[in-house]
Amino acid sequence: MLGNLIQQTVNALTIGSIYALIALGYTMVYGVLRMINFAHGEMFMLGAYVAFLALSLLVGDVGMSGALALTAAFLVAIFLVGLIGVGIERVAYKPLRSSTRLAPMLSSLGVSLSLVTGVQILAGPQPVAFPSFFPVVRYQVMGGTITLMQIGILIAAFVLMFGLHVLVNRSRIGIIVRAVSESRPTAQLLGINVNGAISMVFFVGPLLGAAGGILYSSYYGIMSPSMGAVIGLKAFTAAILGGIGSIPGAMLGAFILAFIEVWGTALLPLVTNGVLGTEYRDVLAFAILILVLLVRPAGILGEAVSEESTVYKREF
Amino acid sequence: MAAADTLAAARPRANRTISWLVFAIAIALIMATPFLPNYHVRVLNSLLIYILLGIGLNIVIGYTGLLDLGFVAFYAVGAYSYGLLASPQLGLHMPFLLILLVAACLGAVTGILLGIPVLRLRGDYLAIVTLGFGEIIRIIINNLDWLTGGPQGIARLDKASILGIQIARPIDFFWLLLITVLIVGTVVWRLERSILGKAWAAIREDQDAARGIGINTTNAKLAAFATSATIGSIAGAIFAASQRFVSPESFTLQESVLIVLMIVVGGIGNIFGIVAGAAILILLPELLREFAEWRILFLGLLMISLIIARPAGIVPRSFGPEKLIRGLFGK
Amino acid sequence: EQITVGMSAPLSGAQAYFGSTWHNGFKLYVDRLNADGGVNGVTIAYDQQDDKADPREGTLVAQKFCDNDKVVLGLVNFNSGVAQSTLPIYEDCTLPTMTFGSNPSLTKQGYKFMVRPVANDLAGALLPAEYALGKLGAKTAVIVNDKQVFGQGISEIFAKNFETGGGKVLDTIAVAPSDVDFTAVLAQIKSKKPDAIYLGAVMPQLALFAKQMHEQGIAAVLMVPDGGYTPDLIKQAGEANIQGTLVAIQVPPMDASPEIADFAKLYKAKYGEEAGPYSIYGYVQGQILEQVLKTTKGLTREDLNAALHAVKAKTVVGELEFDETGELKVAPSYLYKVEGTGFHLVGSK
Amino acid sequence: MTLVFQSLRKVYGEVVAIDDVSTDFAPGMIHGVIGPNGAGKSTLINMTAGSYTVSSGSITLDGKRLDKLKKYQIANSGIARTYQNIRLFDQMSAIENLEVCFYPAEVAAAWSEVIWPPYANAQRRRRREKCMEILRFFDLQGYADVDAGGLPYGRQRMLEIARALVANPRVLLLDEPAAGLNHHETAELTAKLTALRSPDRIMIVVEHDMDLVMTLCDSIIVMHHGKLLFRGTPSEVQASTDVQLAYLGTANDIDDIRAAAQDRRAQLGIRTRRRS
Amino acid sequence: MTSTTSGPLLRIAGLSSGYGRVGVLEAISIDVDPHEIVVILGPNGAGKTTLLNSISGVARPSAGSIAFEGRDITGMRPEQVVRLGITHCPEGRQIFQRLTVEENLVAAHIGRGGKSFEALRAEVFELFPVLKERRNGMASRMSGGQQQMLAIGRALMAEPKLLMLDEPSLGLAPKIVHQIFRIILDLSRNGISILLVEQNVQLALECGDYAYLLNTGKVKLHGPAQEMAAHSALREHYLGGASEDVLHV
Ligand SMILES: Nc1ncnc2c1ncn2[C@@H]1O[C@H](COP(=O)(O)OP(=O)(O)OP(=O)(O)O)[C@@H](O)[C@H]1O
Ligand SMILES: Nc1ncnc2c1ncn2[C@@H]1O[C@H](COP(=O)(O)OP(=O)(O)OP(=O)(O)O)[C@@H](O)[C@H]1O
Ligand SMILES: CC(C)C[C@H](N)C(=O)O
Ligand SMILES: [Mg+2]
Ligand SMILES: [Mg+2]
Repeated sequence: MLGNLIQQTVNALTIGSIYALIALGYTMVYGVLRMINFAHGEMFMLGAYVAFLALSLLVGDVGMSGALALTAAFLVAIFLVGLIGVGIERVAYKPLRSSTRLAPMLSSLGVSLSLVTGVQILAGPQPVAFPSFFPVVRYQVMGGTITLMQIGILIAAFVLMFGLHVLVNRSRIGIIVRAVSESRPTAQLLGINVNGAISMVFFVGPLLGAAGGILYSSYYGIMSPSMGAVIGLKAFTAAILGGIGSIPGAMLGAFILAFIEVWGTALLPLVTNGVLGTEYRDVLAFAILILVLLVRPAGILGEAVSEESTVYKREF
Repeated sequence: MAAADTLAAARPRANRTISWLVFAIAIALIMATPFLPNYHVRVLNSLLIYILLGIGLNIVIGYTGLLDLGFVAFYAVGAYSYGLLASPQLGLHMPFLLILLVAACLGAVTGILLGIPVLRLRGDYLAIVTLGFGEIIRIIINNLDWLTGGPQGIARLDKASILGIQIARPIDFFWLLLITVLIVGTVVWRLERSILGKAWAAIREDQDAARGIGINTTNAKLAAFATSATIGSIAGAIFAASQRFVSPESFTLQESVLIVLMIVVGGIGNIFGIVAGAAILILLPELLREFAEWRILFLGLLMISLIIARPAGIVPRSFGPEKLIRGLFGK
Repeated sequence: EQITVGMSAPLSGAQAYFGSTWHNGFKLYVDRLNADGGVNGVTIAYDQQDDKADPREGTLVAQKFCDNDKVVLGLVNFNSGVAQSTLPIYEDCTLPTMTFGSNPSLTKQGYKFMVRPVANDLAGALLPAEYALGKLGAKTAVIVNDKQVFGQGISEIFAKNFETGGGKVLDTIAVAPSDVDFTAVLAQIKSKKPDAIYLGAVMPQLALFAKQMHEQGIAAVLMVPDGGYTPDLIKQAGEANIQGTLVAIQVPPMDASPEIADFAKLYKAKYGEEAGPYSIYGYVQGQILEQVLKTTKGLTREDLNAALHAVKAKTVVGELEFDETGELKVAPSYLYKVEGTGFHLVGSK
Repeated sequence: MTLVFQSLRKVYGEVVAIDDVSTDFAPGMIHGVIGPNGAGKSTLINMTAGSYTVSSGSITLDGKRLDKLKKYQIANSGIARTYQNIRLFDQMSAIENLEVCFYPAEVAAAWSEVIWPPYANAQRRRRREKCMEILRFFDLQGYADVDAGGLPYGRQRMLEIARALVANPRVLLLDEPAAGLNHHETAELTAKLTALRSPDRIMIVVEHDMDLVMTLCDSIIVMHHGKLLFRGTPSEVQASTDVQLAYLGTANDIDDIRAAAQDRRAQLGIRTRRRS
Repeated sequence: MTSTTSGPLLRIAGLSSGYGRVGVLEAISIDVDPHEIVVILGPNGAGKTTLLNSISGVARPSAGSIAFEGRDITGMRPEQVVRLGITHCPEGRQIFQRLTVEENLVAAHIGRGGKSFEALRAEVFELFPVLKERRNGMASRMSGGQQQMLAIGRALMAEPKLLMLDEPSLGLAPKIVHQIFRIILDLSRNGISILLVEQNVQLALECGDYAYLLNTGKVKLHGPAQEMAAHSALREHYLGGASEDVLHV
């Protein structure tokens, strides 16, 4: 039983780490542009595809091998996807900065659709086996099995998240990004390079998403053009749950969601005596989300802004 | 000053031309429909259903300014009302009109049930919760096998008939849908111009200030949700009657998003915008059917370009039914 | 003279691979027929449409075929869910179809204009149940399904067969079709210690499940339906994780007979890749059509429908004929076991 | 009929914005509220209008508790307000901004408007007529069909006051109505507000423009650090040294600045330039 | 303090400008000399803010030129303008509410003139001690006057040669208004030229050296501040409805 408990906890932490990486990208973009970026899940997908491509080139054409090739492919992929993110922002969102909030959101939907179909056309619609980025090593911890890969994912995710936290809260760049997120016109007046800051966000967000995508694909062993959709939705949910715009919130939301999913699967049939099976897991997740938002309408760590101090005009 | 005068004089004339053009095309299309092959009629029917859904959702998004990503839940409620009440599933074979009424009521009730908990939420939080609500409804339908048939859905639904007239062929549904769209469209348009519609607009612009002038925003928003849900539900019942098969696959999140997209691409807050948006997003892929995956890529790119070219939608907010009527008959 | 066959299947999206390779098999045969001058001078054109595995799209395609007088036969709908909503339309316009959806209920609704040239899920779920009970001596099983038309349908039939044969179903668990992580479900299954697990789902879930099942150290034998009959299953799950998994499908091994081997070669030559899981049935449907054209009175939809129901076609999977509901009288079905990097036949019917 | 604050407190975290304020406002008068920035003036308005909750104490109108009501209920009890930062319905025309205020009274008949066009038309005409009258009072009739968001700033301020008047409120709360207005507009505003004085209306004006406050108000309360520092007539307020110290500053201030300015000119050796 | 040329620090000649297709300013000419405090007066909607926006690159000029230290800056992007030494302290404070006081200062420090952040911060803190007290508090928690001080302090972090203040006394208590004006004088003493938009005419003219009166996008009147204060035409113009030609005092 203890083994099972440990096992489930480790599983939840692994899934949670991946959700968190993607949720962070969501939250960053949201924080700066107040935009729900539907194409963010596709950055996750691109991460896997680009890494796959890079890996086959490095191993096949350059003749690199082993850990070196894997590391190189990982870095190349997240960097490239970061650049793609910047490019997408320039083309599809920048022209819409001064229009309603719905416009960039739906433009991102178009981007998402185009990217998924584009990859489907180029690489085929069916899922493809993805190489493992970690050697298969298992550790037995008090009856639970932990793989090296899980440990790797956890470490990678935490390192990236910590880096982001420092970047946003401690560095001047972070302060500037937050300033831009609050008021673009004022930031501009103060000599802040607003486009630079936004590009920065659209570099880091997709980069994190891509890292999540590579870790994910390597954990589950497959990638597919449509893999961004579901996970993107989950990350979005996590970001909202934690309080969108808040970086610790995104992480917290991601881990909570992962734990709900894992424990929900295990406990729902037990608790309801089989009336509600695992198939109701997502119902449980959404129900908890709704309950949390009813108590804290701005998410767990989101700052509840009082009515008159922040003027909410036209939310959409 | 002089330039402004000519402009002002030119505008009604331009308006008149456009109005008559729009009117003529619509009439021509309607007159031609009985002579079109069934496939085309079916495509038009599909278009009309989406227009109906768009009109419904637009109340919440366009008029009241609340982003609802779970609209498809009401569509499902309507469709399953027909599925359950007019099929061998429960052995009930109720008449179509009665079911329509039941569906409308159920829709309103679901709308209010959704509305009550979520009305405190703002913006994106509302969006995710409505999205979650849509998913919850779909998952429940998918899992209540004993009632809804689960993923297998409900097949062999009755053919619909109204007062003894059977509604079975695509063209029958065309007329039914056309009439429904006209009635619902008119009601919604008049509703928008009523004091309630004004309150919705005020909530959209600044809900705190709206409360400050004495608007019970909870009730006004509930009214919006309920009306919108009723329309979605009616669309669902007609959809089920025409498809004669319902299954959870028809009520996915993508469907909700498609309707939002239609509204925004066409021109938010404007009934004619919905028609334009539906035409582009429903007809175009059908016309490009031969191109398989390329058509979806094309659609994605088109979406981006359209939104960038016209962020406020294809049809300007100002060109509404009023403008059309004035252009046709007025001053 | 020329007739047109309307073909409808998912050609875009996640299931496109199944749809297009199935159609390719048909096109392969028909193109060869046409090259030989057709059947009794009748050549065959085809109108291939994408239904996106979506019922709504399916009905529009169906209507399109119905409206087109040249279309006199339909080779339609890979997915039972889509077929469910298109069949009434085909029935209304008297367009005979060879339906590919495998859900048993399709033939039980009294449609007069459809046949199903492939074994339904009743057959598909029988072999594995018999094999598990008989050959493997399994006494208990856990059923997992993805709550989709196909997955749920076939796993329910398996469960019935397994229990009729004396086995005990310990639990039935549903997962979401979008799930990729089964660790929580597997932990639950592990505690029940079943002899066998039946997974009614499609790729890539089959591979993911197998992989994670192995990683969690569950020893039960895994049985999956036809969607798993693809090299991707082994590749994506990882060779070590999938050994011994049983896959049931209507398709014979590609080396079962010289004709089948021939087909596989022709396919590869034409499309530059190995035949897809259902390509051979496309080919078989071509052979059925040839026989229909040989025996039909005329080229109207009614004539072809009559001929189709009366057909006795010699095909690469054996001689096929239909009963009055449109179901195959003898439906071939096969059971494979994953060994090494390939599938080895362990049973057939 | 009076508006009464009883031991009112408002706390944000550790910040005590309003600290035990008790006072009352009589009808037929214009009450000024002044005080340094952050003294709690807007907080008072916001609590009275229900925008902020009350931490403790009570607000009553004619003995009826307001602070337990919802914001819209407070509005419907006859309290109308304007905001320190203008909050109009930007994409609605000026007249629609006023028409929508009929909602509480007429929403019950909304469906009749939908179903019976003649009724709807009559209703609309009547509403428009009433609103036009108010617009005319504020010289805004020319802007009736212009989107509120597109009006010049000064007009927006006026429109916001006009909107507050539609429901013929018993209590009118104005938060810095003259902020950003020039002298001319301020004078205009003063005249309008004087005309709005009525025997059973309580008007409360928060304002930093002393000319306006002193000419307009009958009674003034001075807030300081969340407390009520002083209450009296304009001349009493001006005479109070406490108020001068905390808020107004003294006449010396101006002299100081004048001296500092001269100092600076001398220091920098600035010559008066003349150019065409 | 480096004023190299002997000409004006800022020279605006024949500037027309506006937003999108909306024209606001028409052929405006304005000069600011080194060390000067130049006051811009005018009724609401006159175009005062638009003038500052045009200088700082937010509004796009359609004709005319803006030169700073003899260098043409017409149509430059805001961040470039700031880097040249013009800082715009916008109307309505516009501080970053969700940043702390100190972070507000960090965001505005662009390292233009070479002083370290610490040095600049110390200068600002000296000018506004209350900011030092509240340095780690959220900016949104401060009162209006304190926020105004932060806004000015923040603008100083860019080490401007020319500081443009848009209605710094808006919404401030009279006492604080006086304080702000004293600070403006101090800044000027320290060598910063100032372009001041104000509604508080009396105080502005008291402190200023030269003044321009704008109405409906045009310069209606200009002259030395002291003389403007005495000018009867000022009142007349201020109230609107004056003749078309430009008056010189
Ligand atoms: N939402 C809030 N959260 C925390 N503190 C707040 C909030 N709103 C106001 N305060 C604090 O409450 C006090 C009173 O603020 P209030 O806005 O009432 O002042 P005011 O008198 O209207 O000032 P001003 O003349 O500058 O408008 C101030 O110290 C302010 O910082
Ligand atoms: N962003 C904008 N887009 C279009 N027009 C604008 C914009 N900002 C201001 N205007 C218009 O430009 C004109 C001048 O406005 P501006 O803000 O420059 O005036 P101002 O003199 O600063 O007035 P105030 O004293 O109210 O601050 C006004 O008619 C205004 O409506
Ligand atoms: C194998 C499955 C993907 C499809 C199956 N033939 C069905 O009937 O739906
Ligand atoms: Mg205030
Ligand atoms: Mg201004």
